[in-house]
Amino acid sequence: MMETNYTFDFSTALADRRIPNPILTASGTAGSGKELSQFFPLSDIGAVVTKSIMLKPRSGRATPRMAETPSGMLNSIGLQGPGIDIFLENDIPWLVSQGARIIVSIAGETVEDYAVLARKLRAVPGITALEVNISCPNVENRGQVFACNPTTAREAISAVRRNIGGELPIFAKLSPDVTDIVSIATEVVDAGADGLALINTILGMVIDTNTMFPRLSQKTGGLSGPAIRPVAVRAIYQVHAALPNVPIIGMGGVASGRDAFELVLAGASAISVGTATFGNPTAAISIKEELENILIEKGFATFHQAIGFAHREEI
Amino acid sequence: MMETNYTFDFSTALADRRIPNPILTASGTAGSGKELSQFFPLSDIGAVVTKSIMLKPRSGRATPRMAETPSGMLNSIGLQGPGIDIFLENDIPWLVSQGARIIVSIAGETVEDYAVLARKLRAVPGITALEVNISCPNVENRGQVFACNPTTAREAISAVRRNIGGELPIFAKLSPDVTDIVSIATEVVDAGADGLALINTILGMVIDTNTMFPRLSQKTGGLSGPAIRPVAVRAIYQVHAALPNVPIIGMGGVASGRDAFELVLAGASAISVGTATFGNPTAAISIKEELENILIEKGFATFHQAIGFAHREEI
Amino acid sequence: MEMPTINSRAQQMDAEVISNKRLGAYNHIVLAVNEIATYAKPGNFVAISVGGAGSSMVLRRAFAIYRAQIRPDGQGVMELVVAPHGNGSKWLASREPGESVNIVAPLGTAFGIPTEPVRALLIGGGYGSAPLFALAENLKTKGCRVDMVLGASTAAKIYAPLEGKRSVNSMTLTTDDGSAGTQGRVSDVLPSVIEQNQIEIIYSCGPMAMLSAITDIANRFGVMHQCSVEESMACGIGVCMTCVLPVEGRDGITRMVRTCIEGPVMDGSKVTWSKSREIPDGVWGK
Amino acid sequence: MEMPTINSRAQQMDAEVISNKRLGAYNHIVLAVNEIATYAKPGNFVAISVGGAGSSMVLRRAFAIYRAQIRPDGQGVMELVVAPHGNGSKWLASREPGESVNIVAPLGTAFGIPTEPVRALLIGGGYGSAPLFALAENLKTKGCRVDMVLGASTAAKIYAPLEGKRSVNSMTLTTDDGSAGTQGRVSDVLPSVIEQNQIEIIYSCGPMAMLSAITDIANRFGVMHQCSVEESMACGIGVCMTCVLPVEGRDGITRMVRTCIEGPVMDGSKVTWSKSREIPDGVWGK
Ligand SMILES: Cc1cc2nc3c(=O)[nH]c(=O)nc-3n(C[C@H](O)[C@H](O)[C@H](O)COP(=O)(O)OP(=O)(O)OC[C@H]3O[C@@H](n4cnc5c(N)ncnc54)[C@H](O)[C@@H]3O)c2cc1C
Ligand SMILES: Cc1cc2nc3c(=O)[nH]c(=O)nc-3n(C[C@H](O)[C@H](O)[C@H](O)COP(=O)(O)OP(=O)(O)OC[C@H]3O[C@@H](n4cnc5c(N)ncnc54)[C@H](O)[C@@H]3O)c2cc1C
Ligand SMILES: Cc1cc2nc3c(=O)[nH]c(=O)nc-3n(C[C@H](O)[C@H](O)[C@H](O)COP(=O)(O)O)c2cc1C
Ligand SMILES: Cc1cc2nc3c(=O)[nH]c(=O)nc-3n(C[C@H](O)[C@H](O)[C@H](O)COP(=O)(O)O)c2cc1C
Ligand code: FES
Ligand code: FES
Repeated sequence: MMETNYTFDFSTALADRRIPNPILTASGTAGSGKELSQFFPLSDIGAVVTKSIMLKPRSGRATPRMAETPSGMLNSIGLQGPGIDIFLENDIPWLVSQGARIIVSIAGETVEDYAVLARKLRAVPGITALEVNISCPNVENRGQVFACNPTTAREAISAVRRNIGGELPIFAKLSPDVTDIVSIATEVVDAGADGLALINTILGMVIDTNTMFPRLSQKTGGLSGPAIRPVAVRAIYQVHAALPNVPIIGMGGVASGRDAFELVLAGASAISVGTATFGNPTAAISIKEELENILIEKGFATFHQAIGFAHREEI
Repeated sequence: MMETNYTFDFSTALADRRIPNPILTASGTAGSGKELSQFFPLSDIGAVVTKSIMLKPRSGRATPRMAETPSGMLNSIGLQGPGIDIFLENDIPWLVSQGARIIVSIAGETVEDYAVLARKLRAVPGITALEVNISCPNVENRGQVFACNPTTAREAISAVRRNIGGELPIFAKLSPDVTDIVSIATEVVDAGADGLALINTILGMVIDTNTMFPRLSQKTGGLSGPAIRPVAVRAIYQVHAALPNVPIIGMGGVASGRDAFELVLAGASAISVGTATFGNPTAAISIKEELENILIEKGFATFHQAIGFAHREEI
Repeated sequence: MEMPTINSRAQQMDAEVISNKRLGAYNHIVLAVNEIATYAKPGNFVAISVGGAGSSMVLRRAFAIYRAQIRPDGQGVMELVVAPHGNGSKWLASREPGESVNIVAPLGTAFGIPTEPVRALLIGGGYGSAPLFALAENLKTKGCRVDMVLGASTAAKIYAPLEGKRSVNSMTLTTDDGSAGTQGRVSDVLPSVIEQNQIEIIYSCGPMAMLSAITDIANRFGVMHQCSVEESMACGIGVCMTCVLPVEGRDGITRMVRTCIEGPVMDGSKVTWSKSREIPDGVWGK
Repeated sequence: MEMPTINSRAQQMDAEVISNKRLGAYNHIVLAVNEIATYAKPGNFVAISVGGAGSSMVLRRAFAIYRAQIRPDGQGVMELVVAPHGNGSKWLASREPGESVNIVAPLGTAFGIPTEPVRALLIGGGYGSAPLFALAENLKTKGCRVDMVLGASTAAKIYAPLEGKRSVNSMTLTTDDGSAGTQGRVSDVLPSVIEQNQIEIIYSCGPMAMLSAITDIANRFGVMHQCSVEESMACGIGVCMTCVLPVEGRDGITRMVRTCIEGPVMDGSKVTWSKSREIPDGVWGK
């Protein structure tokens, strides 16, 4: 490692908000924050991204909800959660009390859901940004996922934009299960998203060869973990190439500082850590430390310089 | 394992053709066949699927052409090959001389390419079926992949159907990189495909954290190997549910008899082995043997009974 | 939801394998640990990384803590009973002494110990007996009478070490194939054992179907039933929501509750032992 | 394309590690093999599965065969020199004697041995020296004069065992940092070594940039040059097309040729040592 006598600037910007470092939890993989706080202070990472919260309490799906796969896993939680009201009453104040920066992830079943969620959140203090999970089935459109169709993706994001006011930056979280992710990204940015979160899980299935039925109760589930990292890198690279000024929260299979660095080089302004936390409760902290060391070793003076660095001209 | 005193019927049907067992090579992963024949007699497996052959000789892409990924790999070969004429002169007669059953994979850059390839193949003796790889960039349509668009997918398959005559069964090989694979499958079957081959590789990227550039010369490449098996199982399951009478050649991350069985339960009538061969030259043979043992152990009397077995009603 | 203080003693550490011995169908593994040995209570579990560097297995495996203590020489030890089942547990069962494994422990809830001496019945299925021996010792210390019923498919799958047998007043075995004890299931012998010994509380650990059957019998006899459940767990620390069961709360509402953090030890009578693969009607948020 | 008879002796087998010793920056590993030891020729390589069961690494790793022979006791042995580099080679370098690894060998082309005694220069970069010592012995048997130049970034990365030094007439070392031999690169000392020893043929093995530089010098002096190249290989047996280089065939046409099966040993003058990341103009099928 090189000796450095300057102070490395590890902070990053999520639209107009600055956070001290770029490592976040991935939505749905950090519980309410309390569980993880047994292992490290939540204020040590850039921000906690909450699990996607919906309007009403949700039981989620029946078990089995998960299956391990080669270098990954499937999950089918079905957005279990207490609903926005209890969430605002309990979870947010507790996270604020911990000094954590908070990115609230929201999910809806209808465009109106997104609008109402945004209104409920607009005046809440202590929130850094919204992540809008549009990888959910749209009950008004044959259950097709909002993020899989440019029109419904746009509608969900516009609803949030209109109702949140000019205050909170909003990040649209996209599904990789589309023919052309750049066109969806362009559409939601045009609809008012300040940034993007890439990628959500990939639709997959495991069949239990003992029972000879699909393993998960809902048959399909979302594939996450290192197995999908090449897809995440590709999606981030493509979208950053098309929309170089739009900040991206990158995620998908990041389990080490090296992996985080790969997504940053592709164009991510921040990195969410999901599945890796299941294998290692302090994954986010070690990833943060390893990433900082790599960046310093490579001679970057600021984290910002590394964002999208793989897009430079080859000489 | 149960004692069996009946003869297990391991044969399978690819449309109107019957092959003695359901294990095939995956296109592009068995060289010309000669290389693999150093390790086992090619006639021992159901059929050899040739690498996708094009009209003209192709140099393929520059190196690096591959990167290992967690439980998988990326490749970007770019369909290197000698072109259909040399292929028909050299490769086919040699495969025939080995007693191998042959499925010829073809790929084109234009709809007309597919038509010409089909005409060149229609009278060639010794071929069991065609696999039509439509996961290639369409030079007439901004390089968009044929299989990513229902219209271009249909055009390519119709061109083959019209020009091949009624003789050879044709299997359309689809890309998983689409929003709705069932609609593409339905389209190509409607256009005359007798069966489907699922799945081709998933678009991915690896960035070399030393050079800080994409590892592959063409930046993106196709992800294969066990990492993508859950995606293959899901695609096969979805398509088999929608089109239960259309035979599917299943592939994607099959490395053991258990894995092959998983794809069969999802709905595959035959299984292609690709990346696993790179790690183990005799993978196809051990997969074949393991699959047969599993099927007998589970009490199936014929391979046919197991196809799509995971779709039965739960009781 | 309350603030989970439950895993506040949990630590992540590399633990050296001190010994690993085959016992019937299981491996008895002893790990060298630090002071967490004093925090672990019967019922807690440990989550272990499997496969080593470069493994394709990304999730930890959960194992009940069979026993944990500080040895006279000051060394903390944690003992497990591992059934080599799939790739992860097979990997663990093949670790040689001197190798290390990464653990997170102690996790989850523990069996509740009554303040008064009571007549307790401990029921284990297969390796489910593992946490019951340390529990038996604790109960003995409190002056309880402890009876035990262990069941498995076959004799080799009954885990009942000699010293364990010493700490119980009676031990009844059942096997499906009759190779040890009574032929049949644990639930077959249960009514008579409960009646004979005037059981006041049941502690159980084993397959879910067994726990469900025990709950029915316990309810019938009006006996309390603490059971340690075993749902597939991705994280083991309460952050992923994969390990849930429908459980009735103090407010009478049934919720999908995480068995890793509000379990594995739960009040059997509060669990809706419904068919898997569906959310029972009436669950909060259905 | 000719029928590749090249791998006809190749076998896949589990090979026990007989010994594994650290030597400078490398590990010298001896594997117990069967009769393939008699088929392996200098230049051939072995493809090894890494990571064990449940590994996330799906591809084999290629290593030059340093030496292969049947010992007096009848045991076939194959020796490798392994640089612990990434996860796969580190895994291999940490195998203990008694463990087994799965190998496919011998693979690829071998160095061509002249029928007449000639003056040969053997050039190795880093672990690229590995296959050259067995080659030197073969050449000696044919009555050749054998000079050797080995280069590396630093002394610890020069692999030159004592018994190897005995089989050459002269040995010149270069290191980038001057910690052994001449400071500089192999190509710096080459012209004088070629002239002094009136070299007629060069054999080389090492990084691609070194091979490219040697080719230029060999061409300048009109000396034959057989080099062993090192492209990333997914399969090692000619089925995947990942390992190609632009190479001119006997018909004068340059094609993208698989270095695993039509190499790794190739005629240096026929390789287009172009910039990577592009297909040179004029390549067949461009
Ligand atoms: C609280 C708890 C305590 C346990 N205590 C013990 C014990 O003391 N001794 C023992 O041998 N086993 C115990 N188990 C079961 C043990 O966790 C599984 O046998 C093990 O996870 C199987 O992993 P595998 O890689 O061998 O199997 P695989 O089938 O390859 O595992 C694939 C995935 O499924 C999960 N899984 C598979 N089987 C089970 C199962 N029975 N329960 C939960 N998850 C499963 C794995 O964790 C993994 O994520 C316990 C499980 C839980 C939840
Ligand atoms: C014909 C041939 C002979 C070789 N002989 C030797 C030898 O004698 N001693 C030795 O130490 N090494 C040798 N190598 C290089 C050796 O194969 C690589 O160092 C090794 O594959 C790196 O694997 P890894 O998992 O440690 O690294 P990683 O970087 O994790 O590997 C990732 C992927 O890239 C490939 N790769 C990485 N580096 C190389 C490389 N330098 N060459 C080819 N593929 C690479 C790997 O095979 C793997 O598929 C040889 C390579 C070839 C092609
Ligand atoms: C158990 C689990 C639950 C998840 N829940 C959510 C969620 O509520 N909202 C959301 O936007 N993404 C959710 N995700 C997706 C992750 O946030 C992330 O996009 C994905 O897992 C890829 O990152 P990883 O490979 O680091 O896990 C969930 C993922 C997992 C594994
Ligand atoms: C090196 C390589 C080359 C391939 N070439 C082709 C090809 O020419 N035509 C084709 O249809 N598919 C090609 N494929 C895709 C495979 O046929 C298969 O669909 C895919 O790899 C998934 O299967 P696997 O995981 O078993 O490898 C190629 C895959 C690899 C890894
Ligand atoms: S296993 Fe993750 S919440 Fe219980
Ligand atoms: S490495 Fe596969 S063809 Fe050479």
